[in-house]
Amino acid sequence: MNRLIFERSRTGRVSAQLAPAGAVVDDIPPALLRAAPPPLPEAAELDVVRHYTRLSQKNFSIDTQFYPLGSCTMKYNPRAANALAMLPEFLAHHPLAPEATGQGLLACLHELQEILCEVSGMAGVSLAPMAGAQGEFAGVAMIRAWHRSRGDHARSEIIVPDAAHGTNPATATMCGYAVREVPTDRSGNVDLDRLRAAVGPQTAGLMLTNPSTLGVFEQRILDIRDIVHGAGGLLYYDGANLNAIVGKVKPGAMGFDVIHMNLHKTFSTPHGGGGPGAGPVGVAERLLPFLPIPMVACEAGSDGRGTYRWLTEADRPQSIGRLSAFMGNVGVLLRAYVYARMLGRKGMARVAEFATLNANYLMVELARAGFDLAYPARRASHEFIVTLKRLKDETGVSAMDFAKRLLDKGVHAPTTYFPLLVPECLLIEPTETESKETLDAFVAAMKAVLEEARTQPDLVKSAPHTMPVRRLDDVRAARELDVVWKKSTRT
Amino acid sequence: MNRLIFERSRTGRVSAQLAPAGAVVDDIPPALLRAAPPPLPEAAELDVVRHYTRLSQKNFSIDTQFYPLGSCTMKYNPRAANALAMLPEFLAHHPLAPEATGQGLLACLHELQEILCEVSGMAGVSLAPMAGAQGEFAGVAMIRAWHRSRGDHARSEIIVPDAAHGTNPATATMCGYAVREVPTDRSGNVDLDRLRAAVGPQTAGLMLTNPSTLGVFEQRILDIRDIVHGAGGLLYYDGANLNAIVGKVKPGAMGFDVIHMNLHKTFSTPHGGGGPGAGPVGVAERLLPFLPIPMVACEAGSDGRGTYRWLTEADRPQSIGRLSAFMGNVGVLLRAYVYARMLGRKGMARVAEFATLNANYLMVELARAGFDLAYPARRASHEFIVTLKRLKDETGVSAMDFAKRLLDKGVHAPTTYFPLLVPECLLIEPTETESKETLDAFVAAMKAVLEEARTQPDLVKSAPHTMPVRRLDDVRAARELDVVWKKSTRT
Amino acid sequence: MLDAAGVGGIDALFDEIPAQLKQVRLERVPEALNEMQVTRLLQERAAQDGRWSSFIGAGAYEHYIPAAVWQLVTRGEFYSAYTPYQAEASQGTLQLLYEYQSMIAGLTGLDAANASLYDGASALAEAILMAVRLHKSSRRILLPANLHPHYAAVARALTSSQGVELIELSYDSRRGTITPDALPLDGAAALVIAQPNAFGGLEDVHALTDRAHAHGVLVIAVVNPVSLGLLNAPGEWGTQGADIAVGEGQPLGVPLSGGGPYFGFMTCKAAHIRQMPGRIAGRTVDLDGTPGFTLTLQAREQHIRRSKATSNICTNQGLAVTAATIHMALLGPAGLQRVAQTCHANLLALLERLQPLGVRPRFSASCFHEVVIDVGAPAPAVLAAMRAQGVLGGFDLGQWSPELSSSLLVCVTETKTMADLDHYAQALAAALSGRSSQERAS
Amino acid sequence: MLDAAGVGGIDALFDEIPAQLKQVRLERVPEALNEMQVTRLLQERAAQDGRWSSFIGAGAYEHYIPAAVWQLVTRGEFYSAYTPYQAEASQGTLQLLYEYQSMIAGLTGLDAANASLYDGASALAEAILMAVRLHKSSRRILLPANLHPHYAAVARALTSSQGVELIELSYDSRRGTITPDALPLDGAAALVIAQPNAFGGLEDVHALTDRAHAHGVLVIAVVNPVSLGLLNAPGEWGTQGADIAVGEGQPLGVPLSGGGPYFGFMTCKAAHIRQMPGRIAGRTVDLDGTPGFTLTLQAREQHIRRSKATSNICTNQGLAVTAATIHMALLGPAGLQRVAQTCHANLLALLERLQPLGVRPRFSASCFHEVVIDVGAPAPAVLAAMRAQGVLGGFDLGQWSPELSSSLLVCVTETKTMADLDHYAQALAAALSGRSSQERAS
Ligand SMILES: Cc1ncc(COP(=O)(O)O)c(C=O)c1O
Ligand SMILES: Cc1ncc(COP(=O)(O)O)c(C=O)c1O
Repeated sequence: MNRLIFERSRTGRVSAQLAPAGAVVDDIPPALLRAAPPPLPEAAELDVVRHYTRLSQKNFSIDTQFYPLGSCTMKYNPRAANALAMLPEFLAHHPLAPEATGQGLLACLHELQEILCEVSGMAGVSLAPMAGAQGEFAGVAMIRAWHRSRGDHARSEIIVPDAAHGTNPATATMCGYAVREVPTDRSGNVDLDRLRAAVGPQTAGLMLTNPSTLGVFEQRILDIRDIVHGAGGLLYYDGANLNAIVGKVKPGAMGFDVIHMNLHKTFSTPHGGGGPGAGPVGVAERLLPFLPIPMVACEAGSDGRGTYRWLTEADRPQSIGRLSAFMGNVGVLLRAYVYARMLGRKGMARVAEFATLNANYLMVELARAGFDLAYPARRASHEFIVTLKRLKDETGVSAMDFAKRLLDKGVHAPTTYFPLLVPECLLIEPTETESKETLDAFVAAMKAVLEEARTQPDLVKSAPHTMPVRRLDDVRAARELDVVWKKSTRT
Repeated sequence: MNRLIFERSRTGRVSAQLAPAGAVVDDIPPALLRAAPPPLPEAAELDVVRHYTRLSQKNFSIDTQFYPLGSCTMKYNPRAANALAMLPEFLAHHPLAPEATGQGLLACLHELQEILCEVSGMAGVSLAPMAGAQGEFAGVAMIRAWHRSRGDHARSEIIVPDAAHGTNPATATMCGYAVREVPTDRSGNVDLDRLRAAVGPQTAGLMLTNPSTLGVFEQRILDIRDIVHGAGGLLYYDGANLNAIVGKVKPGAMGFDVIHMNLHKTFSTPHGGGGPGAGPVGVAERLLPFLPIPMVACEAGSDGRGTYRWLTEADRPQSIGRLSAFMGNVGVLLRAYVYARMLGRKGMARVAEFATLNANYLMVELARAGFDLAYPARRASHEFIVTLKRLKDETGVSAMDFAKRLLDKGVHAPTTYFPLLVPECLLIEPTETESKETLDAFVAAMKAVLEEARTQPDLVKSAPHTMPVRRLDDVRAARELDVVWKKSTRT
Repeated sequence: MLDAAGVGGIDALFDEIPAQLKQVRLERVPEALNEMQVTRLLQERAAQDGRWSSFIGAGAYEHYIPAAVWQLVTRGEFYSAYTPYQAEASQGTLQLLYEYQSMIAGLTGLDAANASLYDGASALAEAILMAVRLHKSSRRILLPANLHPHYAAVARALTSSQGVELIELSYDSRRGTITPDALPLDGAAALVIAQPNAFGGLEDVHALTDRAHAHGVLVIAVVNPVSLGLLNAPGEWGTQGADIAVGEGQPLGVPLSGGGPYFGFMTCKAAHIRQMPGRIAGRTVDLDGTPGFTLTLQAREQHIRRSKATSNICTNQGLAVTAATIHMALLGPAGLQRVAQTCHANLLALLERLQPLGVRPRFSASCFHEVVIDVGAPAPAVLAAMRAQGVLGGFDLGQWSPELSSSLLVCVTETKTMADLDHYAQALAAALSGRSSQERAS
Repeated sequence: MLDAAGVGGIDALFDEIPAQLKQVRLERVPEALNEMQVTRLLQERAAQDGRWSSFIGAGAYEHYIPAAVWQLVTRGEFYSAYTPYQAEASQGTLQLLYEYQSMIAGLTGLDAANASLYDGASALAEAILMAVRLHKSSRRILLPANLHPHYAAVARALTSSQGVELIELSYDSRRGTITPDALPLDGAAALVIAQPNAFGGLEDVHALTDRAHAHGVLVIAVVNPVSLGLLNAPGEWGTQGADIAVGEGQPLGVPLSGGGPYFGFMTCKAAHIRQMPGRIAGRTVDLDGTPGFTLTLQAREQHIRRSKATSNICTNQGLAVTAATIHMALLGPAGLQRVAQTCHANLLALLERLQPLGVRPRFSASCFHEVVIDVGAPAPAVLAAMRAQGVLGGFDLGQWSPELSSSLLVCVTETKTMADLDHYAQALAAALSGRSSQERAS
């Protein structure tokens, strides 16, 4: 562990050049003033720069490693997108500044709305949600609002497949729904009989991602649509996997009524060590009035050019409302806009093609190298699942052990233990920005660990060995909670 | 070794988003067109970003390590200076654009000229030289021009102390002078008797840095001045160590006629892994006409405000001329300007005070830890010398070995084997931006290596052990020259 | 690769997709631009928006951000990393998060913090849901009417499906603050206190907190983190301190950027941590006993607890938190204090310049760096006239409430020089005398 | 620390300095600004200088630089490292330099490269000194009159003290190029050939090179690296190729930045490497036989050879080289080719637009991306009128030579759109018809 910035702190040390001179404050009631300065670290600029530069070097990242984290779409984040979203005028633009001073910015956002409408095949898009999960919230809240607007108060359940991402059931709960799970059949599709049995007048909707988190395309999607719509429910599309089909198939065409899109996945905005993302929602015609605000409208101006303005409560009285104080994650939206403009019409389909090609190539190569596929009879979408159940049974080496050992080989581990229904699973998503050489190197690393698991299982079980720390004790972390540094106990 | 970018190259791979479409060229004589595309690597943007990000992580740097490289002044480079020198308008400014479109930039340069005049105590400054060595060239060329302007063609020698930096004698040669070396006395000062014996009608001048590269202040500087001036020579100040005295003593007051200033040292512009720097020259009154062009002049404009313009040959017919196609390293000059403005009048002296304090503290602590000082009776300036001669004799561990082992301790090595006259020397310059904790950690590292040298000398002699490579074979590098990758021999 | 993947062509990769779905046209997506072209486009749009001397605050604040902050934040290792699920390969992000939690907990005077929520408004909504979980028997929340209306709107949107009842507390029309007496505390789960409130005014947080606690009501503090350089921390409010503190993290090193990405912070008393939503980094040890960091208490989160999670949040605002952490480390206690003091002093200096114009604060409570002024004329016209002089003169409060239609909410931070304040006063004077608009017409 | 250092106060640290020297006043140094203040100052100055549609080249060229380049270059590990003297702790910089040398050698078609010189002009001066060292018996150098005059001036300033004789070769007044016949080659050490020359024109490099070699004269090529995406490499000139190639590296990813920092590149035939000035990175192996990089042939350099060194250069232009390396890696062969083609095509497209105005190239030789046009009126007035329309219309060649006082040197790179070219043509048309200046006066 690098020392904490607090442990580098020395009383009275300041980055002298940074702060203004300060002033005496004597007009505020003393009872409201803090007695002692806030307990922040005291450090010089060099200390801070060195500390965080060195900390950063302890991270794996796309810019330094292959990062085939399934469902997370760790593809290259174009540097131009960052540079352009950080143009000084955009950075200085206040969210409540008059619209006349933000026409350039609003034009970008409006065009992004249009682009997202087009690729999703929906009738309207709101950019407001700040991540996928908030997009899900907005989507399910719109489903709820729609049922209610029709006087249908009986619908109390949201159906989710057992392969679903955790945000789906969590979102349903936040929207006041009970969650009903439907299982997956042996080929990786939703079990249609069980789905038929599950729907009814209590069904508000179904949340689905297609291709699913099992890395396969839900082949009977039109049957699913018919079943759910037939029962009076709506169809929600979790767009986390949109990159697998962008430019190839539109969720709108599959019959979905609502969709969220993770721009930090399909549109390649950076994950930033945990965020920010953006989760715009798109809807079919009938849900348009409920879209969250603000949205951007383009109106013909007096000079013939478009004038852009925010749409708020007043314009959209049926909206499910506001999800953030201002306008979602504008800077992320700008990055996505730049990315979309650089891809262009043809590039969109290339994303899906190369992502799918890379995944299928890798799947075949890994199968050839002796790995068990969860769905060997299926085409991979942009990702696929390897199950290490047999290896675990034979050697005791778990998917977790295997993942940790991959870190030692200089690649980030795939997603482990998700989806929950596949035992000892590795969900592998190479993304379209990685080259064949990188994929081949990954196959070699996977093979090497497989060999080690068979010949020196303890080496793998005690991995990683070359990281800044060895395997961390998660149980202790939760039991002896230490989430905030305290001066008294730790200096 | 990371693979070379050429080894990552794959035929036909491009960063698709980067280049324009291209065009057919049919109006240039085919004989002048290249037959095959240039042999650059073919890589995607991700490949390039990942490659150079990872390469960068293999460097020691101020932002990651303590870097006490004597004579090099590896102090913190304020990030604001970088950000402001890279403001888009400055970056886009063409050097031959009309002066009216560059008044903001020229104002900064003009003020920098003024600031450098003031801190050096000289009558005029030209910002043209692009590094210290070019500043030296300009300085000695001015000395030569001055003698010639007076019809004195007999002066054929430049005197340099044996402690001088290699650029001093090399510069004298480039200016057509023979070099005469004078020795250092036992206390680290120039040997005055030998200097008296060396000067004569053949003496064009003396090049000196004060404090010298031995880390001590040349106490009898006024005697030196009298001897050299008495013989008709001029006095050149190598400003590499100006940070030791900035705001405390002015070279002009010491009697120097010419000075160069390494802005990449005293004014904290980044070293960039080898440059760029900037080496402005300042001169006393009598050398003013000879300053290199371009310089910036400020003339009262019609509106009362100053108007800035470049001075060229036409304005300065006696100038030694042009040293670069345009205006030296403007971006570096801007960084230095920002730094100078943030330091301000009072901050200048603080640089010298803290740099000197840090050096003296470290010197005393290392002496206490058992290290031999080259000049134990002297006050350290901003740097000082430890000699490992005794250790070498006792254990066989050389200064080079010692330096390599320090790398393993996470600190960059001090300058080794310079100045040449001190055997097994380590020239240590902590700089003013490092904290006491960092200095103490360095003392601990030095002690640890000393202990290792005594108890496990082979460990030290075979160091480093934790770098990306072990000790490199310099002899082979020079004997079996491999300075350019060739496809045929290396794929 | 196609060969190796066992397909004859790219199309075969999509052969499991029903053919009738594959008719895709993307007419509304423009043709590709190369990087140079898109750069030119965006630069032109940015230039079109221009730069202004802005005095708008209202929940998002212009502060000076040291150059080092974003140069570090955009290092690839921070910028392009994922959520630190593989802890051993993410110690950089994890240690930073732990440091962030420590700083923000220290700043708010509370015991525990999460690693961020989406923004200040959604953080308040999450705090309300958390309070309801903690209280168990009541779902009634008291929201002051002088809370930022967007915060109230977000709280409504995010909590309404769960049967939470939001009760509005009116404010004193003279002071602009909430009066501690006569609050409908009985049977409430939590009282929300905004300090400063949406008018920039300072509430009597001690009395409010103590009253609430006397009725068994939890206190949720909504605070501006920069103001905490000067004002006392929620953990010090009243005798026991607030129970949960939330707020908008943007003022801590995050650019205005048209409204986001910002981040919401949340801190709480130690006892409440298991009801906190969002990610939390914790310190632990590795197999050798070496300290290290990992995400902890994940059993609260959606990827483990699914429909029973404390929230559905997954991706948070990590990179903005990275900026805030570095920003706070650079400023340090003295720096944050001096920024807060300067903001306040600059606000007073502006008010002094407005006095000769007869323009005064609308409310009598002390302010931090934002104040409501009454310009005695319709705000939109006044603001438009000031804009013609390059000044964004404040936020038109008529947008929030008709009775404030001649009121501006004006914010002054440390970024403003005395010359800027003079310019503001001149622009306002001209706007009020109608001169400026005449000049424009001529 | 003062105690530990054994002094009573700061002043004691300076007690070896003669007292009479220590009276220091720094009146002309302004008081300190904090970072926010200096940022404001520089932003205002930058804004004052503005942005222009510039068609000035003349040795420094506007090209699009991918955003990735400088985001990587300014990483602290590159930005704040020193010259890689401790090779084991500098493998990042050293490998990059080795890659740079390989790229630039490949681009120029020669065998060896150094790790940079200060700029193109000083690189030419160093090449001249190198040629003189190589030739041994002659110190006479042939410099074409259509070489950039600043290059000639720098060559003069840097080589004159060493008795180098620079002979000017006139150019053909119709073609603007050097005629291979009748060059005073006898007894010369080297012939300098600029391709393109300072008028943007293309020389008959093959004939020139072969003639020189036939007389035992070395050939020094001065080339624009971007043009080498299209033109043949110096190593391919004539039957044997040029001996040394130098040039301005700026067009390879380095911003114009008012004139610097740029970098000079130098490549040469293998046989000449030991006379090359500047640093050179080489590949070698470590104790285990693992490949690695180190500075090599240091015995040529001042820190070892001192007064006998090949040059006094020490600090070079490392960071600019870092940018160029990443830039070249991003562009790749196809990218560089396409940039060069687009530059050339854009120049032709501009010339086409100028034909209707009666404005034509002054010289008949083919051009790369720069051309001399005759505007039939005093250049300064024409340029001033164009500037009033936001266009920097080119470089006034009257500054270089009186007979070119109605000539502009106009450069068009890939950064210009067809709309930009239209705008140029309109601005020039207006300037020539005098309309624009009248408009300004009204
Ligand atoms: C399938 C799926 N759905 C939803 C989400 C939630 O998106 P976010 O993290 O942006 O909230 C994720 C992201 O991890 C996901 O993979
Ligand atoms: C004492 C001394 N003189 C001169 C120089 C040369 O300066 P530069 O490297 O900027 O050419 C140096 C730099 O290393 C130095 O330390």
